[in-house]
Amino acid sequence: MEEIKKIARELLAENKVQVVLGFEKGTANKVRPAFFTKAEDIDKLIYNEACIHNIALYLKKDTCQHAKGVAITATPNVVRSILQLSAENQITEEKIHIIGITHEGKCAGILDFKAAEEFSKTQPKGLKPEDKALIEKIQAMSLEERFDYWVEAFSPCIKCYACRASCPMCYCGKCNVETNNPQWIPVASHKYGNVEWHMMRAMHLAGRCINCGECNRSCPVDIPLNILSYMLSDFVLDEFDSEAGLNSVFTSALSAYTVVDKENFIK
Amino acid sequence: MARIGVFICHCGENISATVDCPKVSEVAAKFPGVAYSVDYKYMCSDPGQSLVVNAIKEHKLTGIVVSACSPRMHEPTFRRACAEAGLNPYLCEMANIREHCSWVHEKGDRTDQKAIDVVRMMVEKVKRNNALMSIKVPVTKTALVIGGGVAGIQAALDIANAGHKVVMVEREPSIGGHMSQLSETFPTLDCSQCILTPRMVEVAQNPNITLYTYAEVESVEGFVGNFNVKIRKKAKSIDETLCNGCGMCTTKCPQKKIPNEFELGMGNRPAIYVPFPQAVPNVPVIDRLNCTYYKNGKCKICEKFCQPKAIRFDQEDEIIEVAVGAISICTGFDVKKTDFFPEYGYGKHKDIIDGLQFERMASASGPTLGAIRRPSDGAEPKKIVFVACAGSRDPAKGIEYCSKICCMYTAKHAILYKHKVHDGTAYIFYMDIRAAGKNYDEFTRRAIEEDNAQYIRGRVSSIYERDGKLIVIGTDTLMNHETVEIEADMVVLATAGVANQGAEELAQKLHVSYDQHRFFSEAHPKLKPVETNTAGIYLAGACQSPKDIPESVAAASGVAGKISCLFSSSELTREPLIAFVDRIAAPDYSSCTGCFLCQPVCPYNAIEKEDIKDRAGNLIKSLAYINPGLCQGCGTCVAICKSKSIDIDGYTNQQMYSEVDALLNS
Amino acid sequence: MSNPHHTEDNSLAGKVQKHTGVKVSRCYQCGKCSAGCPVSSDMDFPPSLLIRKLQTGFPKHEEEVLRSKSIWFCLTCEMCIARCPMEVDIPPMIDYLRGESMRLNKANPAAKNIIRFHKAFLNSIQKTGRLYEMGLIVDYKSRSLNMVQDVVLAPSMFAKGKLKILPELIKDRKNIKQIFQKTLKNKHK
Amino acid sequence: MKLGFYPGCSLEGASREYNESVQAVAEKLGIELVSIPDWNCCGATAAHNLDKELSLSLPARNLALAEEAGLTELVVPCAACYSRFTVTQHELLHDNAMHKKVNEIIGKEYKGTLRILNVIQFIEEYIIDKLEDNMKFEINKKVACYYGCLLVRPNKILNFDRTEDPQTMDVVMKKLGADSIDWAFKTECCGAGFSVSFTEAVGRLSGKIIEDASHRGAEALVVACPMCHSNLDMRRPAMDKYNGKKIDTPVIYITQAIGLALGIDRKKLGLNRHFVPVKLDNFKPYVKKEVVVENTQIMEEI
Amino acid sequence: MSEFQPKIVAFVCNWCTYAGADLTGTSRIKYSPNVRIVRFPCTGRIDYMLLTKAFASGADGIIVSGCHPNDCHYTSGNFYARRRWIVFKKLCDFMGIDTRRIVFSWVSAAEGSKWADIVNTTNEEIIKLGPYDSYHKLSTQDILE
Repeated sequence: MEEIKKIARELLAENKVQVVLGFEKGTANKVRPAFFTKAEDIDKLIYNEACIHNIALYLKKDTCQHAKGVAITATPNVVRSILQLSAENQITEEKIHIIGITHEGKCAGILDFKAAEEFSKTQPKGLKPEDKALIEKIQAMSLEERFDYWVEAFSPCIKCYACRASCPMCYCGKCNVETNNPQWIPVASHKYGNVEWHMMRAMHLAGRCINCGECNRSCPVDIPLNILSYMLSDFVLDEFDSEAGLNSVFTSALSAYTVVDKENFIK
Repeated sequence: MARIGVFICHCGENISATVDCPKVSEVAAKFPGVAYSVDYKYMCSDPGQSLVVNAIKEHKLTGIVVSACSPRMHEPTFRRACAEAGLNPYLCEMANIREHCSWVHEKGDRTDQKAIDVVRMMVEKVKRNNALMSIKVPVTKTALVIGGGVAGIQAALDIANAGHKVVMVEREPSIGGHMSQLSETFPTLDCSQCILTPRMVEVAQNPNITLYTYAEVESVEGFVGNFNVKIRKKAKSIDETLCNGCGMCTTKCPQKKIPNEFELGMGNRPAIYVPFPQAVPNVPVIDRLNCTYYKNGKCKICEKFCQPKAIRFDQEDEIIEVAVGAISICTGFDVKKTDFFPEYGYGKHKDIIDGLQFERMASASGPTLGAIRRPSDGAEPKKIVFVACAGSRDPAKGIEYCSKICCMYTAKHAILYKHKVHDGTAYIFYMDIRAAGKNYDEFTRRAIEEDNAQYIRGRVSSIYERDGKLIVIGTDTLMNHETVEIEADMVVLATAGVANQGAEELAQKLHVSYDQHRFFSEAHPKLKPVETNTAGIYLAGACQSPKDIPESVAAASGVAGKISCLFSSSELTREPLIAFVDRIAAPDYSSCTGCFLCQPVCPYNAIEKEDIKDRAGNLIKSLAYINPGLCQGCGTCVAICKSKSIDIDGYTNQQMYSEVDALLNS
Repeated sequence: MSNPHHTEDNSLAGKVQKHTGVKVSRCYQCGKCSAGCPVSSDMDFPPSLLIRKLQTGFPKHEEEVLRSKSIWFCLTCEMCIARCPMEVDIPPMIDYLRGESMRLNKANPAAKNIIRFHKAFLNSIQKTGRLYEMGLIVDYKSRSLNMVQDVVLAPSMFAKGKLKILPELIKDRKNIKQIFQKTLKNKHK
Repeated sequence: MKLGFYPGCSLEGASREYNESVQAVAEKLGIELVSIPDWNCCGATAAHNLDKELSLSLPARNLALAEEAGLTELVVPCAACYSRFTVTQHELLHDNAMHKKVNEIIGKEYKGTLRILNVIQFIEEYIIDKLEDNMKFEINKKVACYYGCLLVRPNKILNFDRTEDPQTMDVVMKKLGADSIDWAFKTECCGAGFSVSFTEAVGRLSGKIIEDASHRGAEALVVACPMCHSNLDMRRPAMDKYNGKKIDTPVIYITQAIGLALGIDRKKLGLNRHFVPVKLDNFKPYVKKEVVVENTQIMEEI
Repeated sequence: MSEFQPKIVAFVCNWCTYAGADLTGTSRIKYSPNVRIVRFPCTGRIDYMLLTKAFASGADGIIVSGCHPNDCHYTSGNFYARRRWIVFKKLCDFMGIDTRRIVFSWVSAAEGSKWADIVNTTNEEIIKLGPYDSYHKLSTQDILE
């Protein structure tokens, strides 16, 4: 912990970065993401098991965008998000100073992108067992049951878009759901609108999602959204040997092809 | 408010016999936004077109739907009519109720309903069409000719003589192609090299032609009028500007026993060599795989004897970039070797040769100086068997098509044989004699009547060697299908003509299509025989399908004509149906997020990066930008874009969405 | 796939195609099969000519095919199909034609011996489950009334231990009988 | 090592020397061949000529019995039986209706799980590697390998070696130290199907084969088919009549050749049963080639 | 009409399948009139959102068709499309959307009879499956429900 603080303090003091992105103590024994702009504030910087949020999201916020250098306390999920954002030309290496934190909570020092790639590959990942079980349960259902399951699962959705707001990959300035000419996705949160919205989001994240599970955590009505994109990531890995969050230069399964892609379903 | 005109064509009875046109017109008149609806017997006829023009003017139409045949048929016609009436031609859509409706369905309510639906769909689409201006692009008046065989030579000379620049690329050290290997040519029996060599020299001397031999096309980018081509000029290990072609190096080279490619392995050459005496340019190359110096680091005898000091052992491949406006593919063909016939010994018998080897043997400049000799022992064959269709018309083991040239060259071989071996007999096993062409049939009759060629109608089942003879077992189907056994001294297989090596890769570099046999595909089998599907890229000669010399030359002149037309003006007009990235007001400038996931999917590298900067020059945002000159309008980027920042004219999101919406909510 | 515009083909060629999938129209009469066929010189019509006769579909030609020696002389050595450029599978076609020829009582007299031999062979198997060579030769010779032929061979074969006097019997002969009943007998009633 | 075995009628009768040599070689090399219990005749050309369903049912019964006996690989030395078996397996696995029908006819369940090996495949997979350690002699003779029809055709179904100028037997013979010649009649039909019923044709077809082999200096013909063997061996008078001369080149089974190289007693290999006497002798003692040590090391590293 | 006549939408590329369907017409090969063709420049342009849109608007079946691999007029649009379909189909399957109702095919400009076959077999298949009520109901239900 002290090591993280030391690095952060030095970076600010030497003006290598203007912002350090991390966590501070929140109310009611909770933690919250925070921007630190002064070296003396770093005392407030914390990291513990409660700091699970994917703060890579904030790299696209104005405070970070306008800074010349940004440091970020980065758990494996955050590192993967950073790499994917870089692969999609959203951030550049010169600006980002990654203070790596392993899945065991240990400081891994400052990681350049190359080191981050290595870090990302070696850190464990994967879904919680209950999520895996749910995927298997759904796959075992009949077609009708699956359909009903999802219509039902989506029905409490109030289209608050917390899933979108919490997702580092949902950085579009103008989301598809706000495109109204034509109105691709119905605005209202009725069953149909909900299905279409979540389906579109899953397709947009296919091959890009790093499976941090933030969407699920942020959902006020507990829709198991993350398993949609997890299932697709898994599929994309199997099918095209492509995985998001491992590479800082261009990768996207859907912007690529091989001549031998499977074709057994095409007449 | 849209004012759409709907024009229902009867197409004589082609449509009206199945579809109730007046009813469709009546229903269409009630569609929202339709200001005028009419049906007429022949909409594409002069009066029909006048009807359209007048209706546009009279009813102040803002868009029209012509419900008739396929847009692939008459879209240009009705776009012109719009333009004539003062309406932007891109405010016209066609509803296909002939090919997709009246011709494929039975008369009835469901067919009428389909016609109505299709019209409604297009009405909804055309309401959202944008007025577009066609795109003008400049034309670079230089042509690239790939391949220096007879087709390439002809195309290059014709284009150059029309006053345009030509860049010719040839893979081998000399131009000339297969024709330079031939002995005499049918049906006149004039010497191949005698008629070709002057033209080869002409290519070398024409000031409009730049010749790169021992070179290959590395990559091609761009589009019609504006191609950027990278050419890899392989290292010849010779300074071409200094070499005077004295040939001393080739005579002194200690490596003498390298199988000569030009002689198809029937002769040898040194490691530094000119492929054949009449080569253009007359500059040798060093075959680095076989050269003693490159193998062992010692020798350099050629360098010692080279008076002008032209040998360059350290020469490297050179990449040359040229800008051209049009490309002619003239890469020719290849012949199948004799080794793929199991029943003819898998190529293990030396005295079974292919047609091209016979050409070299019969050529006065060939390995036997024109004498017909058995490769195994050098004896003169007294009985020779020619097997036509060896691999052609053979779906089981060879290729299914007819190689076209074999009937004629086999007749020629029989004649040449008889001219050289007076007491010999030539047998020809054949299935059909395909001799359609000027003086062609007469030529085969000459082989039979004057030169005593024994034509036997049947295929050869097997050939085996016994006591130095080749036992050929075939049938005579004109003689009760009896078995015929000939003890021959030599067998010539008229092996199939196939696509050239590397044709596939070249096609992929050029983005042109090829058929299942790897021959390049023409844009239309009848009406666009020398064009490819890619504008500005043309085909001539046997790279398209097996062709004889006159056909190859005719096609090459055709290409030259096409390219000269293209070069006749300094700019050309293109359809404006291309993709674009949206632009909105600051501070966003565009809904594009600059993720550039669209960039790799563009087959034309048309998606570029555009930096939006403030006045101080600071970068605000990087956006995708689609180069209108490069975009060909496939729209793959549109579907890949998550934020729907890219759209494509002619098939915009709004248009397609409305079409689907309209079609089904009937 | 069959062309919906065509009505059912009742010619012999049509039947061949229906029962064996062999399309005689694919043959372009190159004669390679006849050239390679080891017994074409024994045939009245070499294989390619046989196909030609099927191609014309004239009753006269079809009759010639069914009564031909050719279909019985085929050794099923498969050389024809191994070399046919158009992959016209002649052996199954000939199998079918033999069946038709027998069914219609048109088998060529010259084929008598061959058919007899086959029948004697099957007879042997039907009774014992295996081939009983001694029995076969006796049976065949009595059927063909050609007692002299091969009489020379039998004693020396016997001497070399190649002929057994008693047949070998398999246990489940009922099963074999059943198989014959469900196939051959069923059809030739 | 246990392998399924189908001898077939010929190997129990007129071609018992083939069986004897297969068994002798297998025994010598420690391979156990288990016969299909209560096997029946495959139906051969006769069934095939007269009735399609019969021609599939007879082999299918054997295959089903082999499966019942728990066998997974079946060695079928007789090329004719091998051909019938392979064709049956192919047809039934590609034609569901026929498969059902045949199962019904034979009253057994044939699944199609067996792997059928002809004698050459058997040699390639189970014998060739053991030769080096067990060979006593080199067959230092000029031989012509004769494949006939049934081993190589129809190639699409059998998918074994190339149809014209096959090589597998030649490879085995070369391994035995023989000079296997290149000749013209490797896959021509010998006419065995007419051995009894149309002997004149046999004289011509087999006559050409034996003549070409002897003309090219072959001291023996090597075969892997009992039909070809009995035909080429027993019908010599008809061939000599056709050729107008007496040719006494013997015909041996490939397993007999292997047996000779392994030093097995000639009688045990059934060589005494041939009509044309097999005079081949004076074989060169086999000396195992020293393996270069460096190579072994490299091999081990790999 | 007593018998169920499905609504089928076909999303096709301009260069191969649209031209192929033209050839079906020129060859006068008959097929079911239940299909409505929407023309795109290339299969690469076909947005998966249009597929769900089509179902929502009442389609019972969808055909998506373009050039065979390596035949794309734009060289590679169909390859990207194919990959997108692979993923989209997986998602649909997982979400219980009936992918038996989405038929993907390659129909070249020369395959007029194949086009008729594709339409007819799809039509028969969809008749067997019946109307796509579960999705239609979803899209037409009362917003306030």
